[in-house]
Amino acid sequence: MSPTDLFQPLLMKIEQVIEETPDVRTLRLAFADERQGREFTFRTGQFGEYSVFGEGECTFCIASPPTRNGFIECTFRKAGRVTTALAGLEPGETIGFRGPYGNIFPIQDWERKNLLFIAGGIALPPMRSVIWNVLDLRDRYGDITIVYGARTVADLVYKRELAEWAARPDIKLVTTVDPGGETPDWKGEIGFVPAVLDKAAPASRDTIAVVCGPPVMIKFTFPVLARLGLAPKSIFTTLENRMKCGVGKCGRCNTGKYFVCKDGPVFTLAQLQGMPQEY
Amino acid sequence: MESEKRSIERGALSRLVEQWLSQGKRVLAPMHSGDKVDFAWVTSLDDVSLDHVQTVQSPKTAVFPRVEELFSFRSADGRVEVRERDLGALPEIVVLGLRPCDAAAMAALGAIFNWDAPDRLFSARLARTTLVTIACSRADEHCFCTSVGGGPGAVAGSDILLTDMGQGAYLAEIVSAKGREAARAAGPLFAPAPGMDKESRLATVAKAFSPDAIAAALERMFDAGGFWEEQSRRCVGCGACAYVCPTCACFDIQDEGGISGQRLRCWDSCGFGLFTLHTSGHNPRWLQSQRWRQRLMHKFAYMPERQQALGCVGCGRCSRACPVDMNILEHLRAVAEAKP
Amino acid sequence: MNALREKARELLAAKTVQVVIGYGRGSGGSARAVFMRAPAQAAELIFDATCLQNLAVYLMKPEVRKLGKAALVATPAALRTILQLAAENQVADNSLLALAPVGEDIMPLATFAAIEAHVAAADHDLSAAEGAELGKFAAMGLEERRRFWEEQFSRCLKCYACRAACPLCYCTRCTVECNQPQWIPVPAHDLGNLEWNVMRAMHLAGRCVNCGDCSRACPVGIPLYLLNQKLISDVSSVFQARSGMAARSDNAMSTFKPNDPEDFIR
Amino acid sequence: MARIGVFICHCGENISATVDVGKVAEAAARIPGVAHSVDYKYMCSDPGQQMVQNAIREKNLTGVVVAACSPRMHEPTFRRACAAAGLNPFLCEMANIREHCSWVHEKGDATTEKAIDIVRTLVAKVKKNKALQPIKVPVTKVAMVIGGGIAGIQASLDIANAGHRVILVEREPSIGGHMSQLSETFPTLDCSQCILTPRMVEVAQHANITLHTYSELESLEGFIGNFKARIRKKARSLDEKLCTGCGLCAQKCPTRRIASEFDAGLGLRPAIYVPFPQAVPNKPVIDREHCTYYLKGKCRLCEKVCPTQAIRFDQEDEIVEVDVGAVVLATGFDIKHSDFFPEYGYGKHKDVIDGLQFERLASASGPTLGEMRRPSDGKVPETVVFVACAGSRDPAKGIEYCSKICCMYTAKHAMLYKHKVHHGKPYVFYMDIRAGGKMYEEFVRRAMEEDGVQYVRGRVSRIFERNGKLVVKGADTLLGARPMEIEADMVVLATAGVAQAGAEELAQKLHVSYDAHKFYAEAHPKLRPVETNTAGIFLAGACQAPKDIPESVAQASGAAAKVAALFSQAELVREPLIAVVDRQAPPLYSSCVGCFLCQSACPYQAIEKEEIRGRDGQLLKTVAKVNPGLCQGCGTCVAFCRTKSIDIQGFSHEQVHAEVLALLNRGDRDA
Amino acid sequence: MPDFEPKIVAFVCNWCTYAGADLTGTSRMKYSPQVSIIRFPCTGRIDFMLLLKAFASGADGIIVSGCHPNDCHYSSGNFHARRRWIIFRGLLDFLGIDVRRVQFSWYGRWGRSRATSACAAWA
Repeated sequence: MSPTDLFQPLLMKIEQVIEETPDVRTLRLAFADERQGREFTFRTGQFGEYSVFGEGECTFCIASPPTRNGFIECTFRKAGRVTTALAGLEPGETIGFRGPYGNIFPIQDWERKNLLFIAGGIALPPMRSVIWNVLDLRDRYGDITIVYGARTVADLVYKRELAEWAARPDIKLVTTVDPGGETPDWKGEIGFVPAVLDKAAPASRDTIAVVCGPPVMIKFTFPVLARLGLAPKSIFTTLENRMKCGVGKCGRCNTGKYFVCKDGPVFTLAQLQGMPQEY
Repeated sequence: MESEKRSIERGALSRLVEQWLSQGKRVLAPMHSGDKVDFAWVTSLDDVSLDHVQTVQSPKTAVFPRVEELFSFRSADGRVEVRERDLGALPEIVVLGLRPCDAAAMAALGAIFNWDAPDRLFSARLARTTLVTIACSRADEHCFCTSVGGGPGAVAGSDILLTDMGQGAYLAEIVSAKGREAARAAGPLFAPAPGMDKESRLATVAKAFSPDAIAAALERMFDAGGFWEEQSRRCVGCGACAYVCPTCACFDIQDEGGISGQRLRCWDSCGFGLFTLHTSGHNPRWLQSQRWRQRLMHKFAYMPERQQALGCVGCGRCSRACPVDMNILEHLRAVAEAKP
Repeated sequence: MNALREKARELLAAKTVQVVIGYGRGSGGSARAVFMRAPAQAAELIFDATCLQNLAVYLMKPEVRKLGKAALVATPAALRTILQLAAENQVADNSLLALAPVGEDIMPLATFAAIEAHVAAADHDLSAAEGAELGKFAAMGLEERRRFWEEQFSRCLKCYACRAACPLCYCTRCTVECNQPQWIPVPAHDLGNLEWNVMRAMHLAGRCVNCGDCSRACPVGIPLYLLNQKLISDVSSVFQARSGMAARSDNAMSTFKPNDPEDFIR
Repeated sequence: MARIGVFICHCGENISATVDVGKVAEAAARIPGVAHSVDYKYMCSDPGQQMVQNAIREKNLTGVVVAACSPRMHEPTFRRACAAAGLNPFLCEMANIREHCSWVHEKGDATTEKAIDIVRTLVAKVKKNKALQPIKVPVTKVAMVIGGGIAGIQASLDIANAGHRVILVEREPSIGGHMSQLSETFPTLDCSQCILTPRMVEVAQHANITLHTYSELESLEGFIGNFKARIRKKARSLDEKLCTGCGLCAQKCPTRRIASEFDAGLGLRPAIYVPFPQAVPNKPVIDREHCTYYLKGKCRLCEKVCPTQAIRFDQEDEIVEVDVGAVVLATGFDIKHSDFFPEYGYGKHKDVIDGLQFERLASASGPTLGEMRRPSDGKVPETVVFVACAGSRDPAKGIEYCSKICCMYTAKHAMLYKHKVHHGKPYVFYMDIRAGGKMYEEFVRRAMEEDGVQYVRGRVSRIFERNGKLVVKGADTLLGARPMEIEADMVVLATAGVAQAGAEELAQKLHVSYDAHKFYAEAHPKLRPVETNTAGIFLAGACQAPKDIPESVAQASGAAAKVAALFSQAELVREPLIAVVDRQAPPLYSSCVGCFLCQSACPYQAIEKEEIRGRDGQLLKTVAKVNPGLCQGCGTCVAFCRTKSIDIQGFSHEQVHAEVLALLNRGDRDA
Repeated sequence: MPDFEPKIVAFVCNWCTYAGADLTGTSRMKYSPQVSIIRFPCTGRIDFMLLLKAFASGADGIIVSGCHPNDCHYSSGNFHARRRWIIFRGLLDFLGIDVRRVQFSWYGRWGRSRATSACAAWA
C-alpha cells in the first residue's frame, strides 16, 4: 500500500513517452526511489492516481502487466486539465503516483478457461494489462480471442502490440473500425464491435469475457454475449466513474453501497445487475 | 462505564475557557453574527451564545475544515520534493457549546474517514479536539435526533456533557478519558454534583420515524422515479445542505500555487452536477432528482449498510439552511409512508 | 388568496397550462414553491407577505420545463426577471403565463407586452431605504469598507446557494466550473471567496433585477444584495439603464454610448 | 509535449548593453518545458534564423520564443522562419526585451530580472498556443481610390494597368487636386497642367477606371478583400450624359461674383461653373449655396440656354454601393489659410498672399492670366518678399514639423517672379534651405546666382503697411542679426502644409488611425510607409504627411503595387487570430447558453445564431457561432462572455491567464 | 518604505499603446523596470477577471491602456472596455480596494513617458 499518508504520492520518473495517436499517450514510469520500486507490487486490473504537481490528479488503470516489474505504464487521452498537463511532460520529468487501488481481474480463477477480450476505443489499456498478464502465463489458459474496435484507424492504440498479437498463432485477434473510419489499406473488419463480435462468434463454452469501452458499446455487447451463452457472472467489465481519492472516502464513485474505487473498478455483469443503474 | 457526574459554575467555566486559551488551545464556540448563530474562534465565554437552538454550521470544521493542506511540494529543474504535513503542528482545539447531535456526528465522520484505511490527518485533528457539549434545553420543529439514535441529553461522542441546571450552574458529566483528563487539568473548577436531576432540564424531541424502516423503504425505492422528482422539484442544486451538515464528509482535492504549491482538500457536495461528471461527458446523475435521491440513500441506506453508521444525527441544519425549504424530516416521513 | 386558487383551478382544468408554480405553506410558517398539476391541488396556493422567493428560477430548471407550459405566481421581482430572461433569449413569448397578484385579485399576463405594461405601471427603482444603506457605505472609509467585506467573505462557504437561487444564473457551465484555466479557486479560502463574489456581482451587472434571493439563500447571511444594488445604482445613474423593464432591451454592459463618463481615464 | 526553444537576441548591443543576455538564457533554460535556450548577436539575421530552424529540426521543438525586438517588427519574420522549418507559425511568440526593456531601463539586475520575467511570461503563453491554419477569404478584385489628386490618379492608373477595376472617388467637381492649381513645378519648371492633364484624360478614358467626381465616401463596412463601400454622389443638378461641356451655361449665369476655390479666392466664378478649363470631367456643377434658383426660386437661365436641356434642378444625391477588395487613401493635404500670423497681416493686407495664391497669379489659367499683378490694385509689384517657414517648424503655433516642399516652391516662386518681372527685386527670408531631392540644390543655387534672388537668413518679425508699402521687418542672422526692413509691394507667405478638412471624419469611417495633426498613420514609418494598420487600406500622397509630387507619385505606385499583390492570389490568406465558440460532445453540445449579448458587443456583426438539433431533428439549443470571414479578432466578445464559451485564438483565456500568472512569479517558476 | 518595489502589470492594446510603448523605446525614454507589459488585441479583450487574477497573484498596481475613443482599430473595443471599467472600479471601491491601484488610460502613439508618472503614483 502507499506510504504513511493516504494522499501522499510516490515520486516516479517518466522513462519513455509513446504517442499512440495525436491525443493519446502512453507513459512508462519508474520509481524515483529504487526501494519503493522493488517493494511495489500490484495485480492486473488495478488503477492509480497520477499526479502532475500544480495541476492535480487523474485516474487511469495500470496498463502494464504485473509480470513485468521495475516499471508501470499508463495510457491516457488528452482531455482535461491534468491530462493536458501530463501530455506536456518530457522523459526525465517527475510525476506522482498513488496506488495500486481497486480490485483485480481474478485471472487465477480463469485457468484452463477460454478468454474473450472485447475492447472499444481508449478502453484497451485496462485490457492490455490483463491480456499481457495472461499471455505471459499462456499455457494455463484455453484459447484467447481479442476483439478490438475504434472509431477510425488512426484511433487504434498500441498499434505495435496489435501487430505482435496478430502474428502470434495462439491468439485470435479481430480488429475493426466503425463504418467510415477505415483507410484504403485497412485489412481488418469494418463495423461496430458488437456486430463484429457476433460474426466472430467464438466458442462460448467455459469462456470468460472481459468487456471495456464506451457505455453505448457495452450496452449492445452484453446481449450478444448473452446470446453466445455466457453467464453474467463470467462477464467482467471496468467502470469509468469519476474518482478523486481512490480510497473510498471522497464520495464521488459511490454507486449504491459500493465504492467503485474499492469494490471495483472490475465488476461482473452479475454484480452490475445487482447495483443501482447509476454508473 | 458510567460517566462521572460533577458540576461547574458559569464563572468557573469562564475561567476554564481562559485556562484553555492560556494553554495555547483554540476554543471554537457558537457566536452571534447578524441574526444567525455560527461557530467561531472565541476569546472568552462572554462571546459564546448559550440561548440558541442550533448553529448554522456544524463544528465539523474543527476536524474537517473547509480547506486544509494535505502536503506541499517544490519543483525545480525537473526534480520534485514533496513535504509531508507536520501533524504535530496541528492546534489543540476545544469545541465548547456544541449539541449532543454534533458530538454524535463525530462518530459518523470517523466512520467515513477511517473506513477501510485510516485518514491520518482527520484522526490527528480528532485526537486533538476536546468536545465540551451543552445539552439541549430547547428544540425546534427541525430537530429529530431521537429518531436517529440520539437525544437532547445523549452523552455519545462528547468528552464532557454540560447541562444547564439554571441559576448559572451546570451539571458536568465527564464521559470520556479525554474528558477526565480535561477535568483533572481543570482542577478545582469542577465541584461535586449534589443530586442534580438532568432529565427535567432537557428539551423533548418526539420520535418521528425508525431509521431501519427508512433504510428498508429506501432499498425498494431507488427506481421510484416519480417520487424523487416530485420531492426534489423545489431543489435548485446548491451545496448549502451538504456544507452545513455535521456528517457530510465528501471532499475535493485541488492543487494550488503552480509547480511549487500545496495539494488542498476542500468541501464538496453530491448536489453539484460536476461531482459525478465523467471525462467523456456522461453523467450518471444528470438530474437534480437523482442527486437528491443519492443524498438520502447514502445517509440512510448505503452508510448504515457499508460503514455501520447512520449518516445523519437529526440536527435539522440542512432544513434550516435550505433556501427553498427542502425539509428533510418531512421528506423522510414521506419515504417511510410511501407505498411500494 | 381564493381568487388565485380559483384562477389556478380554472387554468389546470382547462389545460391552458400544464403546471402552476406558486407558493404553498412551508415548514415553520414560511412559504415555499409548490408545483400544481391537478386542479384539486390549487387549494394549497397561498399569497401573503411571506411569499418572497423569486419563482422565476424554476423557469430555467430542465425538470420543470419538461412539465410543459407553466403559469407562474409572479411577484414584481419575478415579472422583471421574466422580462430580463426574455431579453437574453432564454424564454419565448407566450411560452408562460404570469399571474400577478394585485391586492386581492389576480392579473393574468400572457404576453411579454402585457408584462411590460404591468411592470411599467409600478416604480422599480431602488427604494429610499436601499439608497440610504448604499449611502452609508459610501460614507464609510475605504479601510472600513475593506474590513467589513473581508470579514463577510471570510465566512463564505462557496456552497453556491446564491448562484443556485438566482434566476439569472442559469449558465449550464458556470465560469466557476471551468478549470482550463482555473479562473476561480475551488477551495473556499479568502482569495478564492473574493474572486468568486466579485465575479458573481460583475456577471449580474446590468442584469440583476434586485429580487434579493441571493442574500436570502446565503446560509451564513452575507448581505450579497448590497453588491448587486451598488451595481444597479451605478448602471442606472451612469448609464441610465434599468434591467428587467423590457423583453427586447440591450444589456447595459454589452453596449456603450460615445459620451460615457471617463473622468477617471488619464 | 512542451519542448520550447528560447532564442535571446543581443540585437548588436541594443539589448546586451543593459541586459545580461547570458543570465537570461541560463534562467530560461531552467523554466520547465524549455528544451533549448541560446543567445546570439543578431537573431533576425540569416544565420540567426538558421539557428532557430536547426534547433526546431534537431530537437523537434513544439514552440519557439524569440526574445528580441517588438513583435510589431519581426514577428512575421520569425513566424515565417518557423514555418519553413516545419513548425506551425502560430507556435512562435516574441518577447519584447528591447523596446520594452533594454532601451527603457538602466543597466542593472532589475533590468535583467525584468527581461527574464518577460521571457518567462511568453514561454508560459507559448505552452498554451495551438497550431492554427490561416483562413482563406475570397478577394473582390476591385480597388477604390479616394482622392483624385496626382497621387490618386497615379494609383488608379497603376492598378487599372495591372488589369483590375478601379473606382476613383473625388470630392471636388473635377480630379486634379492641388497640382492642377500650380503654374510650373520644381525642379524642372515643367508646366504643371501640361504634365497632369494627359494623366487626367487617361484616367477618364481608361476602361478599368470608374470615375465618381463631386462624390464622397458615405460608409465602409467589411474587411480586407470584402469591403462594402457606399459612395454619396452629390447632386451636380446636371445630367452628365446629355451635357456636352460647351460651357454656355457658365457664360450666361448672372451670379458671377463667387470666390473661386480653384483660384484660392483670388478669382471669381459663376454659380454654375467648371473649376478650370482642363477639368476632367469637363462638366459644370451648380453651386447650390449661391445659385439664385435655390436661394430665391427664380432665374433658371442656364436651363433655358442649355442646348441639350441637361440641367436637372430636382436632382437628388445618389448613393452608390460597391464591393471593393482594397482602398487607397489619396486625399492629399491643404495649405494653412487661416489668419495664422496676425503679425504678418495675412488676411488684413490684400497683398499678403500664400503660396497657392501666388501659384494662381503665375498660372496662365489664373485670374490674371499669368501676368504678375498684385491682388490689391493689379499693379506689377516691384519688390516681392517671400517668407519661408510661415507656420511650419513652430511648436508654439502647434505645427512642429517641417512641411518639406516650401523651400523648393519658394525658390520657384522667386524665379517665376524674376522671369515675369525682369527688373523686380525678390527677397526670401529663410531659416534653413531644405533642398534634398534630385537636382533640388542645383535649382535653388540657380535661383540665387542666375536670377539674383536675395536670400536673407532670418525670421520676419512683423509686416505692416506704411504709406502704400508693405514694410517687412526682419533680421539677417548671417550679418550678426542686423535688423533690416524691406519695403515690399507684395509678400508671399509659404504657410504650413496641413491635413485636408474632413480627414478625421474619413479616418473614423475607415477605422484608420491618424496622428495629432490628422495625417493618416502609416503601419510603420520605415518599413510599411504605404500601408495602414487596417488591413486592406493603403496610403498615397500628402494625406500621410506633406510631400512633393515625385514622392507622392512614388508612394502612389507603391500603394498600387500593394493592391496588385493583394489581388494577385485567388484567395486572401488571413491570420487565424479570430474568435471561436466552444463545441463539446453531447449531451452539453456547447457551454454557450444562447444569451447572445455578445452579438451586440461585436463591432463587425460577426456572431450568428446556430441551432443545435438532436438526431430526431428536435431543437435542443440555439448557440452562438462566429463567422470567420468577418471576425477581426478584437476579443470584445471574449471578455464579455459570462460562461467563457467564446475564445480567441492567439490570445485565448488559457494563454493570457498563463501570462498573468507567469509574470507574477506564479506557475512556472519556483516561488 | 525605501525598498518597496511595486510590481506593476500593464494590460495594453496592441495598436496604439503597444506601438506607443515601442515608440517610448525607440526614443529611449526611461521608466521603472517594475512595469511589465502584457499584449492584448484590444482593450475590449481585457477581462476584469484578469485584473482580479493579477491582484490575487501579487501585482501591486495595474495599468490598463488602450487607444483613444474613435481611434480603436476595431472601432468600439475601447468603448466597451470603458463601460466595464466604470462598473468594475465602482465595485472595487465599494469593496474597499483602493482604485488608485488600477490606472486606466488612453495612450495614443506619442510615447509612454506618462507610464513613469502612472507607476510613480504608488511608489
